[in-house]
Amino acid sequence: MKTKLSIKNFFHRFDDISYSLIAVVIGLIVGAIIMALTGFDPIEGIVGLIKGGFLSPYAIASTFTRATPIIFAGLSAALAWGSGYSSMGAQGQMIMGAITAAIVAPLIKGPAILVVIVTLLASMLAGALYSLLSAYISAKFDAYLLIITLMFNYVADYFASYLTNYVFLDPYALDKLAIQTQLIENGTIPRIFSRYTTHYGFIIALLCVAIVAFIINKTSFGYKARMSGLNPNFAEYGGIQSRKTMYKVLLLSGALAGLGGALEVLGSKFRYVDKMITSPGYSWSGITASLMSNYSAVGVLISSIFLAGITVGGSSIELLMSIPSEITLIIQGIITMLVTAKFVIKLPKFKKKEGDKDDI
Amino acid sequence: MEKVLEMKNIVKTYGRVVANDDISIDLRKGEILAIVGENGAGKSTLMKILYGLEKADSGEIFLHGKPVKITSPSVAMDLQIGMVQQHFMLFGPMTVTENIVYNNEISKYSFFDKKKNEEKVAELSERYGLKVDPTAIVDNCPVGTQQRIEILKTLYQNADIIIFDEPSAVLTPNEVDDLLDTMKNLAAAGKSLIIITHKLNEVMYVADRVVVLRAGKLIDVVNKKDTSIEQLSYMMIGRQVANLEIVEHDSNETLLKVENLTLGSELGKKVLDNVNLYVNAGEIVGIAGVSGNGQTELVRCISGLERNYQGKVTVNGSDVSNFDVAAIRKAGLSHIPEDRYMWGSAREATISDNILMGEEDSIRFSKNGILKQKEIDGYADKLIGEYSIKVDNNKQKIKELSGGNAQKVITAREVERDCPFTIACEPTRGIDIGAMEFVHERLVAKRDKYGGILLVTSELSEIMKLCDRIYVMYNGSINYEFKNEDIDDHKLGVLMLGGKVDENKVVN
Amino acid sequence: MIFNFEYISAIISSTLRMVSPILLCSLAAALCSKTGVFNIAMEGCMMISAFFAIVVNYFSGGSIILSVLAAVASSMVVSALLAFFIIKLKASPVVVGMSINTASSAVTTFFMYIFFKTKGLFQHPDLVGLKKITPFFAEAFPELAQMFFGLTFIDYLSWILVIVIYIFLYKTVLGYRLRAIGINQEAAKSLGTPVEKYQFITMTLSGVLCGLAGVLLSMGSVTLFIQNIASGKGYIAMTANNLGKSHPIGVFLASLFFGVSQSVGSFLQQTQLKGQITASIPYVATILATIFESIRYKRLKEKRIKESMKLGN
Amino acid sequence: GDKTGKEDNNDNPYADYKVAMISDTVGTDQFILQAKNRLEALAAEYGFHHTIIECSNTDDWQQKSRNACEAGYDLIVGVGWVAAAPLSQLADEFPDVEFGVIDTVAANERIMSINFNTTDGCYVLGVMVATAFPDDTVFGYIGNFQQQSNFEYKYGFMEGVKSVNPDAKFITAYADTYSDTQATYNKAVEVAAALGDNGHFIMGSVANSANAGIYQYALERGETGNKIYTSGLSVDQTTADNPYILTGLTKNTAIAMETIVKDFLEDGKITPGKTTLGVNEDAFCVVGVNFEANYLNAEIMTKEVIDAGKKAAQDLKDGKVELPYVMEDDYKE
Ligand SMILES: Nc1ncnc2c1ncn2[C@@H]1O[C@H](COP(=O)(O)OP(=O)(O)OP(=O)(O)O)[C@@H](O)[C@H]1O
Ligand SMILES: Nc1ncnc2c1ncn2[C@@H]1O[C@H](COP(=O)(O)OP(=O)(O)OP(=O)(O)O)[C@@H](O)[C@H]1O
Ligand SMILES: [Mg+2]
Ligand SMILES: [Mg+2]
Repeated sequence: MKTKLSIKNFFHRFDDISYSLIAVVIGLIVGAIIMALTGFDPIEGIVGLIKGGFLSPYAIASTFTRATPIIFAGLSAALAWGSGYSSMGAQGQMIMGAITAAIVAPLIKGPAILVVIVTLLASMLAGALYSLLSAYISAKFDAYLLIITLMFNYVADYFASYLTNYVFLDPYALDKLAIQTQLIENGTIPRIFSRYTTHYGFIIALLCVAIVAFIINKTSFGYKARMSGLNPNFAEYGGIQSRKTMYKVLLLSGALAGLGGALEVLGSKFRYVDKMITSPGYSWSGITASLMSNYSAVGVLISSIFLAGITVGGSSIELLMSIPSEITLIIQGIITMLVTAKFVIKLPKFKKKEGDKDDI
Repeated sequence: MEKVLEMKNIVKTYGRVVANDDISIDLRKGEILAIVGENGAGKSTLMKILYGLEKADSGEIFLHGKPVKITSPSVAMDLQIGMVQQHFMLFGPMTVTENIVYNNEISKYSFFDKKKNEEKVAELSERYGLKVDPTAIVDNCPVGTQQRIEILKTLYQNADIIIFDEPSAVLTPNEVDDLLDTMKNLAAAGKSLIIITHKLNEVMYVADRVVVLRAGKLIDVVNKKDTSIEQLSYMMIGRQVANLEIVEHDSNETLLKVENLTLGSELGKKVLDNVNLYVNAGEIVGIAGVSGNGQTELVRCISGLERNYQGKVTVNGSDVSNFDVAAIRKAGLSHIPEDRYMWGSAREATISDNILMGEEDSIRFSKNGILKQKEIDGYADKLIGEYSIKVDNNKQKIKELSGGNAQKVITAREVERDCPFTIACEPTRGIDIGAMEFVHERLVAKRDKYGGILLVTSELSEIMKLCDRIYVMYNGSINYEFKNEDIDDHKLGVLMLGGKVDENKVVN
Repeated sequence: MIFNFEYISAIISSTLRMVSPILLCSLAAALCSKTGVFNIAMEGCMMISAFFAIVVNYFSGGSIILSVLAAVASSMVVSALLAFFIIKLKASPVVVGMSINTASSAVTTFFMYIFFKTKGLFQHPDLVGLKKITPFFAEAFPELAQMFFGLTFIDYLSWILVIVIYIFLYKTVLGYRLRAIGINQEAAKSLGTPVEKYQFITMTLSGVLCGLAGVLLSMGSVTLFIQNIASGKGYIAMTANNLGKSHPIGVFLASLFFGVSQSVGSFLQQTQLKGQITASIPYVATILATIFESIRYKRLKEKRIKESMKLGN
Repeated sequence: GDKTGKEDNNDNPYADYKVAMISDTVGTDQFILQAKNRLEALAAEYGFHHTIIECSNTDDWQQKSRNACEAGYDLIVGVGWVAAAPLSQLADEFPDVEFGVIDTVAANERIMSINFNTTDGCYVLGVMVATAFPDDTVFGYIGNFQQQSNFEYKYGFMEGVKSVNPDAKFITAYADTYSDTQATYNKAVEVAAALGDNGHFIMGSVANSANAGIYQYALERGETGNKIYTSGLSVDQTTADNPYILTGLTKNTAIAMETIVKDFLEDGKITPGKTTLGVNEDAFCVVGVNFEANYLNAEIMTKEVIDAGKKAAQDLKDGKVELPYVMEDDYKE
């Protein structure tokens, strides 16, 4: 009986993966059609997209770099959404983490490793507290978390913008560019290979994937969170303290987002630049990645790398073939739409069945 | 007699499950046809096919001798077939009238004509003697009324054939009597009725003929006159139902004590009014009452789901007033909830996960916050085996189980919990006689081990059969307390509807 | 600081102009949620319709009618696509809505580049904007008319639509059927209502509203198309729908509330407060409004419960 | 060898050079377009390979400029404020690639920076406006976001106005956007109302594109007789179609692009260093002063006004007027 079951499970999984793969293929085909219609060579375009995103050490390194903040936003969202709390707050929490890192790192004197650790902890705290604030309002006042976090994202963005423009702006900036904080000299996160941009933040991201996967699947806290997500009534009935669980989940989710924001500062930009979290849409990509993978931590990792890869590939085909890189956002949109619909395989089956039934 | 309906060679499969295997039945004018069978026998499926909610894989339906294709409920309605669903299909925040006239409204320049519609409903209610207030909000109506609304809906649509899927599951005995009489009246008025029910005494009271299904197959169609409850149940489950022996115990250890419990509601009404009760070790105590008289709220207060009450609750010797669920469970309570999907389980979670609920922090199943998955799965398999839950493995999701099997998972989890006191709400709702017997056995076994059980059920026969004592609840307060020896069916029914008992005389 | 009447009128007229697209979109969201579907794709619908309004405006030599039709039609197509995924394919409304929003921004930029060889802004002297209507009482009450300055027929239409949608939902047979679907889809289905068809049509028609909002963005105050023209208004509309509890009147008040708090923010720009702080005022105000609304509701509930404990039955 | 490039590609010494320009999306601001056009013209003239890379967010800047380095481009010119940080980083990593930035100053010593002195130009504009409206006591300013880089504009403008009319007051509004033209339109309505009868000019400083809201309102208001005037940005936006745009400020990014590219073409290397160009170098220009306007609203932009502008520019050049760098919070209006 056991073997039969595992085969069944295998096919179950295979189904999920093949849905995603087919969604990806359809997305690429539609992308190719658009390219063809607008006068670009579709085959060259798609091949270039994949090549530019995945098929060279440089491409992979760039993809990993871009994937790093997305993974954190994705894990943050997977934790929250998987526990039934539809938080859009990753963006605001990442901003809080990032600005905190940019403020704290230059203040600390000491060996770089110490600076990094203290800064990361401070940023996680900032993200966690910001998340807790929205959680508190949502729980205490019975307000829709999705809306509250969305509003808090705007507030965080303006707040960070205020700080960079008036409080922590770079006093030595030659470019009079009052939209960034001081450059961090001591306490940056080094690259893994000096030639490629991928920094140790990516390794931390992988570690966090493992930790989150473990928490969700193997701990009693994860169990409580999952059950709260699947049926909050059931969780309440079973004695899971919903509010406590919610606070814990959203604290953790905020800390992850804060960490992601901090790593973007310490590992990639070395300062906070106004809108550096908002404009690339890391948190949207992260939430998309978590929804695509049904809130599984490992799934977030794979989806994030995929989403980052087609973006990186997009910049590559723009440079090489002058195809506007927006094409990758269109492809991404189509893929994510298809992934949750999961109709790709089922559709023909449905049709067949209906045909059979006509003889009633 | 004229055959109004024939279903011929109906086959319906869900994946590998053959829900209906070549079933043929017919229905005659003015008769009441009962369909009985175990859980998952295929009763609902057959009726859903007739009402156009499901499509058969093969088979034919004839109406008045003519072949018809019923592709959707609206086609069924056009063919004058109506259905009173097992789970009420009502628009809670809307009025009775709006619910009944839906889809066939009287309108003026496509505006909803409130007055005319209400008049029409009032007239219909009058004609069939089904009392409703056309302007009332459905959410505020008692269950019995809600069912009348369901029936009126089918009548409003001019149904000639009316299907009832387990209509009595949620009603009080008196309401059931009313319903069965209504059905007889309707049949007498020329309507043809089909009723699905697990209660064979109802079958014997109301039906003309009985269809018996087992595992998707048609076993037999018999005339009511020629059969008996024993024969029917034998046909249904393929064996005799054992009779339960109940031994009496003496014990003074109080496991549950509720003192002066009062609870208000946002509708500005007291839903619990100074309730006092107790349950001793070795006792099954029943709460009888029409649903909506405070039973649900009482259980919510005791189990800690509702904490804004006044009064005192003691479980297993410790005062747990206004404690949260976890603390009360720790004090020694387990709880089979009223609604198995809303409260009792997570449909998307595995059986293992569902069985773990409430124990995730116990030393047995976790250490330093990390789950002992092997231990959990082992325990789940043990319960699956002991309760003969029909599943492939413990990683199957609850939503893939039939209603009865899902109920068994919950019952197993709560009854087998290592605690002295259990609240059991509707523990056998919608499950077949075989499974029901089994659940009863387990409850009694727990009692025999000096556990205490508070049984809250609208199933009168269940209460009568299992309980040592019975409290009757009416309008938020305890109306009467029966000791085992003086439990009386008729008296109980009257009390449940708010009647008074005066020196063993029942006054309405 | 300035406190003359003209300035106040100017602030009021700005508020009204700003509110209209939000109002139209939140009405669209309200219609959808009343029918039991969650729509967060207003942002995308607005962007697409604003874009096609300009495209057709340009290629038709400035035909307003064709531009508005193109905007409405394109928004309906997007809404229908959304509906197809959510209703027919049972995809997650949040995922599909989000996908449409991101893809719309990309689609408009991409095709702006294809059509006009620019990615940022497209403006052309041949483009014709909506006519700004001078109120009929402008001569009698010029001061009052200032408060309605610069409004187009779509702005006025948006207010009328509040009433029309209210009457439709709460007084007509069709509206009552739609609301019933939102309350209990299964029940409506069992009564033979083609639930999915109704939902599909409602959602597609809600696209008309977002389409009109899009026209306001690209042809209302100023006639041009600019990357990310919706700039978050769709999400504000989603919030307004939530705050207004999907009731047309409530949604109207919530949109107005947002507009007014934004105006308060711009008013406060005249003080020492920095621009970033004043800009965040509407969002903080929305959070506070949500909190107050909830406190009010809770108080009411508690009061009733307390009373019921004292009273008999 | 200007012409050899065209005549014989094989002998063209520039044919192997690859030059990339990187900027925000072209079209969001006119000065990006100017730089792009000049680069294209230079490429056609000298026959080197070139490309234009457009970015819509900060991450794009990092990724796409790095792509260009990896793809073997020899010179990368960043146009816009955002360019300094990412190119500074790359200049350390890619010693074989040359870098230039326009409209900002890069910290990295290897980069050639050409920056604009905006304050001086705005001063000239302020002088002209104050001269044109001698009876006005209040002047308007609409910026995009409240930040130091905008304050430079506002500061120069205010100083210019005050040099003529020391008691002048100012009304400031921020649209909080680069792109929402409805917002700028609304701001124009509000500021115009606040000016009342005491002022007739609003300086438009949101963005070349989003200023459209201000122009539109000035036009509509002009039709009702109650006039309001404004100024353009980035490119000469004066036009007979809208006589209410009196003048404007333009960044001559074309000159900057040409300077960098020509410097590079000489020997394949740029000359690192920082240059600031202003109104007197025809780099940050005032329409009507540095060059003739497309359209002159002669009724207001009289010879006297233009001359006042020219004189102000001369004063700046001669050092008669000096505008020290001031942070926003240190300035008293
Ligand atoms: N939608 C479905 N998908 C898969 N299997 C189904 C579905 N509906 C019914 N079944 C299966 O078909 C069989 C018959 O179900 P049906 O609901 O008709 O039983 P029933 O006789 O009404 O049982 P009950 O007494 O519990 O109501 C069961 O095994 C059930 O699991
Ligand atoms: N996808 C599925 N796979 C397997 N079984 C299913 C599936 N969907 C539903 N079922 C089962 O099929 C049955 C659906 O039939 P129905 O809705 O009549 O419920 P039921 O069995 O009558 O439930 P109850 O016993 O609560 O009345 C349920 O028992 C349900 O558990
Ligand atoms: Mg059934
Ligand atoms: Mg500058």
